[in-house]
Amino acid sequence: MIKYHLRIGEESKEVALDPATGRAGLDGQEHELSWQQTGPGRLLLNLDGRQVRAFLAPAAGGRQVFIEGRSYLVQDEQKLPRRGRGGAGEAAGVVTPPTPAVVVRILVQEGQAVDQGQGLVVVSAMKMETTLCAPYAGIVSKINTSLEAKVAPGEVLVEIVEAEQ
Amino acid sequence: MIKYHLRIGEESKEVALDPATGRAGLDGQEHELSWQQTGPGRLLLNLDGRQVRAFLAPAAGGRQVFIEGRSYLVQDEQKLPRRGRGGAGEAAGVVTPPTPAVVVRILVQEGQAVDQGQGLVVVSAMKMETTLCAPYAGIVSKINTSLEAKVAPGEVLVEIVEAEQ
Amino acid sequence: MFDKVLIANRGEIALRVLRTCQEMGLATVAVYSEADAGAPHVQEADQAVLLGPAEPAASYLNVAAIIAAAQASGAQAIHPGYGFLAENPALPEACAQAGLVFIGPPAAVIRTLGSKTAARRLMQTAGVPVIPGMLAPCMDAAQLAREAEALGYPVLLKARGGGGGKGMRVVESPAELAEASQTCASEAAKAFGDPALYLEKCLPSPRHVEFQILADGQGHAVHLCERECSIQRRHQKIIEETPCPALTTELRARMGAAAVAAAQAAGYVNAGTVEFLLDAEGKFYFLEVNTRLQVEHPVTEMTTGLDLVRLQLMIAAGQPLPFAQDDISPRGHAIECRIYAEDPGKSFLPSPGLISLWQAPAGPGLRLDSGVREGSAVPMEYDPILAKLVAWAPDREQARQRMLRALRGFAVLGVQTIIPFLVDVLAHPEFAAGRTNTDFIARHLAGWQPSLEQADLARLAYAAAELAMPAAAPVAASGPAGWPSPWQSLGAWRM
Amino acid sequence: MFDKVLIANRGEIALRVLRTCQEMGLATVAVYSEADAGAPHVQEADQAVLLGPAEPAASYLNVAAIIAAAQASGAQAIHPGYGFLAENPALPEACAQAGLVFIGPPAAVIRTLGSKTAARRLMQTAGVPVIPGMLAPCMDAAQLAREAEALGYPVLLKARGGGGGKGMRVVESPAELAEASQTCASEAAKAFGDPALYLEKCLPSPRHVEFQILADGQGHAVHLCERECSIQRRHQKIIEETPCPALTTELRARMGAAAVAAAQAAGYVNAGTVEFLLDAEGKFYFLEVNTRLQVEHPVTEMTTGLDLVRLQLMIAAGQPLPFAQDDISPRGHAIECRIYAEDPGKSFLPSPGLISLWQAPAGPGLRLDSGVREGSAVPMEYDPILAKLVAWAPDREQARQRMLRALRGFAVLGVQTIIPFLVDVLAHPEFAAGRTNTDFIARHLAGWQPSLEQADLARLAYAAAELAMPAAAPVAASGPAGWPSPWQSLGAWRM
Repeated sequence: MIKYHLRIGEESKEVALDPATGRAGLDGQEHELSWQQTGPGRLLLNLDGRQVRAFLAPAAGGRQVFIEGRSYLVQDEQKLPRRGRGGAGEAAGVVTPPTPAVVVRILVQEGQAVDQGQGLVVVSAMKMETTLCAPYAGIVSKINTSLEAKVAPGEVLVEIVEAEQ
Repeated sequence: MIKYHLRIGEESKEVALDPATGRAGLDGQEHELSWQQTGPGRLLLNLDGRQVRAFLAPAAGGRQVFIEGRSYLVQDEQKLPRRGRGGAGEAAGVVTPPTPAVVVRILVQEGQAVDQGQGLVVVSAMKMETTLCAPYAGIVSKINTSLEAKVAPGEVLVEIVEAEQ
Repeated sequence: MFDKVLIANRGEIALRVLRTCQEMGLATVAVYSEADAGAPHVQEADQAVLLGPAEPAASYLNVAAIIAAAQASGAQAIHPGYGFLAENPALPEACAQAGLVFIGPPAAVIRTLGSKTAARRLMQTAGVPVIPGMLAPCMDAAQLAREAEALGYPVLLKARGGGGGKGMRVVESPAELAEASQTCASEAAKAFGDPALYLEKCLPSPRHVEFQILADGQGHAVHLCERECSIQRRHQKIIEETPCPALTTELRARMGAAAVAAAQAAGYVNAGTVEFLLDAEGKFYFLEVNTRLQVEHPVTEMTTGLDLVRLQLMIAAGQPLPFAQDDISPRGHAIECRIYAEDPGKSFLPSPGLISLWQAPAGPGLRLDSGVREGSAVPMEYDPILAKLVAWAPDREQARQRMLRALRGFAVLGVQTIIPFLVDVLAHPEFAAGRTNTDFIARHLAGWQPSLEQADLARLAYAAAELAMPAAAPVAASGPAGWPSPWQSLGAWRM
Repeated sequence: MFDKVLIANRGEIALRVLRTCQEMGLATVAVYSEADAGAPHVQEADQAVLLGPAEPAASYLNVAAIIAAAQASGAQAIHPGYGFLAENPALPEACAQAGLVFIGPPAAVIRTLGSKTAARRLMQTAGVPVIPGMLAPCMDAAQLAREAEALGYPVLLKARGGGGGKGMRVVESPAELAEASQTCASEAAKAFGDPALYLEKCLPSPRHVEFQILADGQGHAVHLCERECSIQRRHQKIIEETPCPALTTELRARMGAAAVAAAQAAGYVNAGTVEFLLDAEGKFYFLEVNTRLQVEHPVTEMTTGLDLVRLQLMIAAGQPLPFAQDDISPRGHAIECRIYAEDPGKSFLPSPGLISLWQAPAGPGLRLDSGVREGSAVPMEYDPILAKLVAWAPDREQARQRMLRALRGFAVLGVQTIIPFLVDVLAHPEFAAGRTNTDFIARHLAGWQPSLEQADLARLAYAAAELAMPAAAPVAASGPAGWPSPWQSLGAWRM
């Protein structure tokens, strides 16, 4: 039995799978699982006699899985670095663009006091503008970007020293 | 300049190609050729400014090439064994099925005299029956197959000693 | 209504039936032979049951195995597709015994119409004109020779159990009759389990024009107009279209009425096709009734806007036809090309193998019913049909241009296909003019060899490929690179 | 008629235009930016010309480069597609100067209707009802505030140069007006080169219903019935259908007549769309005219059987409309879903990247207009539309079921798409009932998060994949295995 602790969104579940017999355990239920690779990234599963077509691709810290019109990021808890759980760009308190983008406006200056939720930088991707906001109230300590700069998720564009509450 | 002698059907032509410049020569004409692989077996050619989509797969002694609704077996004369030219299963004077098939009737016996064009063996593939005929008049010296046998191109099913003319 | 359907077929038609079932919320059960493990029609179903070895008799023709698969999977209805058991009354009879719904006509109707000679007698009685010829089969060589003499050569040797062009030969002279009879009887025995033959007069250069019919269990029958299917090689259709360029509104109405009369004379229920030959003077003759969904049904769907499989399922569930004859109004023109794995430069020899490259065309007005994809195996045991490409447009010329564009971009490698041949048929001035007859290929494209139009480009492509993708690299002989072909993954199921 | 057409666009619409050109026997010239080298729309053309760097201003918005590409390649006509320069009079003006045919309306018509306020004045004069609001733009914050107060909140802030939902915001209260104006003006300046704004009354829960119009150079104009486009996120359509479930025959006729009147008032030539808002009482209001082919034109093509691009080309070549209003008779129902590379669980954030897996659905009644394939790059510089999936069926419910089946089998990996969201819209009882309004998403699917319906299956699939395809093997992060991704082959052209 190989055991995986697999996270989707906020929920982790243990999946146990015996590679020799295809016996699988999930949520206290036993299943018969078999599979066949039908192409690159394509698996045909047979779960207790029912066929399921699954499509998989590598993704941040795990695999993106598409099944019957639903798409999930599935991550193995054992393989995740502690900070990275939940995927790139979602670490709380970091001002970083959600997708590759271009900076079109900078709304604050270094040393400026900002409220929680206040707009800091406006970025544009695929013609849509998005305002990156302050995750908490504080003082802008550093601006790491400039107008027209191409930026990517993970890059911290504005650093804020949190105000004491 | 790399030179190829490329056969399609009965006709061989020399193609010269300079990998560094893309300059190509064919039939005494000079061309500008560039190319880009756009997928497995897929090439986008640019010949003197005109784009051409070519699709290629390995095939008997060369490559199968599909361009604009036409499909050819292209063979490099230098790479062809002397006997094999023209593709497998076409060597004159050999009684061999044209495709994988099953033997459904054997029409002759060892030692029997046969005329040129006389039916020897009937094979069936994809529900269609095909009669393999004697390539020349002679005496059946050996029958190498049996009813219901699965046979493939290249297998000599009936051997004939040619009659003296 | 039943809620789970077993599809007793393979390839493109199994997938086509499956899609309508899914849209109707019906669960689907695929069946497959060992040669088809991992085939697309198996993958797309909710459940899949192995029938047996590759040989059709052990798998797709195995009635007992199919009934057992339905029972094991809980399917309440069976769709036979076309070919295999579609016109074999043994399947509906076994269904009835097992309490399963057969999606097709009653066994007795299949049996009567399946005997082509019985059907000819029935139609003659019903006042539908039949082709001059025998009304009963004959296994006696001497009698066949006398009948042929009486009809006058050339005659057409046909199998009583025939259909789909199998077990059929044109016999030009008395000398050929004996050998042709033997070959036909052998093919017929194999294809239909019935070696009996009969003769018809061979009409000079007719058109093959068939009418789609639908009949419900309440006695209503309609026709959905015609399909022109004259472009044939080996007496099998390769291009079909609707409407037929030769029909006037008046002739269409008369032939349609004859088709409905034929259906009603036979007590027909479900979808079927009444085939006619049409001569140059506009006289038409009953040929046979196909008691199943036709390969070429998509052209009718494209012009009428109806889903014939949905209607088959509704009729099988006992529902009445939701429309009357006057509600049928076809629009535009549709052409279908069958994409066969055959070598058109070698007398259409079948070309089984592995599809190493499959680049299908796309765009407005195109429909592709395909049973394969890149990496699929094409087994030698079954019909060489890979897919059907259908082009619809407001008029015939636009549909023809659309089909030509699509075919020229339809790259299939690893097996030979008839695509280069189809291009030449579509581009032929006689086809463009709508002058299509059953001897079209013999008359205009006999001894066809591939055009060398693109040969120099192919040589340049070869040279470029030697540099861009050396033989050792991406494209390997065994299939697309980087992932296992179906051959390699057979048996890869984990238990 | 011209015989070579340059298509000044990219992605699915460039391919769609190209296919009609090919079917009409016209040679095609693609243009592309550095980000699109090797993209499908480039591959399929007879010639291809590099315009410049990825930034739209340097490539697809670069009028001088496009005119130069036409001249260098010998194209005599330019089709603008939608977006980019499609509604910029600078392109037809430059075409006229260069002696090229612009496939679209005259520059003066684009200019008048492109000013949304000028269009509102024109329609009011022509007797077409317009939405209450301003008839001239305004850049003064205080005046905007007064106008908003007079109309009554909520109001809709719109760009004079607007269209496609860009530079548009609902303003609920006076406090939001200043910031919203600034953002809108910035977006408008970027998208249309014109920051001017105006205000309209925000109608409560209207439907967006638009009419396709066609007008030839001889003064004939017809409409091809409506498209219902109420399902929108960020004021941009994601699902469109025809017919609109809310229209009676009588209302359709009145709205169609108003659309034709609007076209004629503007001196319209070629294909265009007159957009209306329709309220719950069946009152309709002019919204704007889109002076181009719409993204959603395929639903009209599916029901009317017409090829709008072919008609655009014919009209541009000076030919008269080949039919009259009475000849138009739509059949059945068509639904389009736009397949955007966006993350619907994160406020529809764009999701550029590399498409590592692309498994498109197929089957009867489906049409897929796609600009990508497996291995394609989705650049961050352009609209995130990947493809448009259209389902046609005899009635709305069958089309809805067909679309649902298709979406559930439409696997796209490597980027996020809105497919899971589209499934939930299509499956929603209010959508099934035809109750679609522009606030549908806000009302029924606000704060949407992915359903966990298949989460356990996804975990089991992950576990199986760890054994069947370990991370190091076939599927690598950089794209499908075994052959270079477009990223890798950029610059791979040999000279």
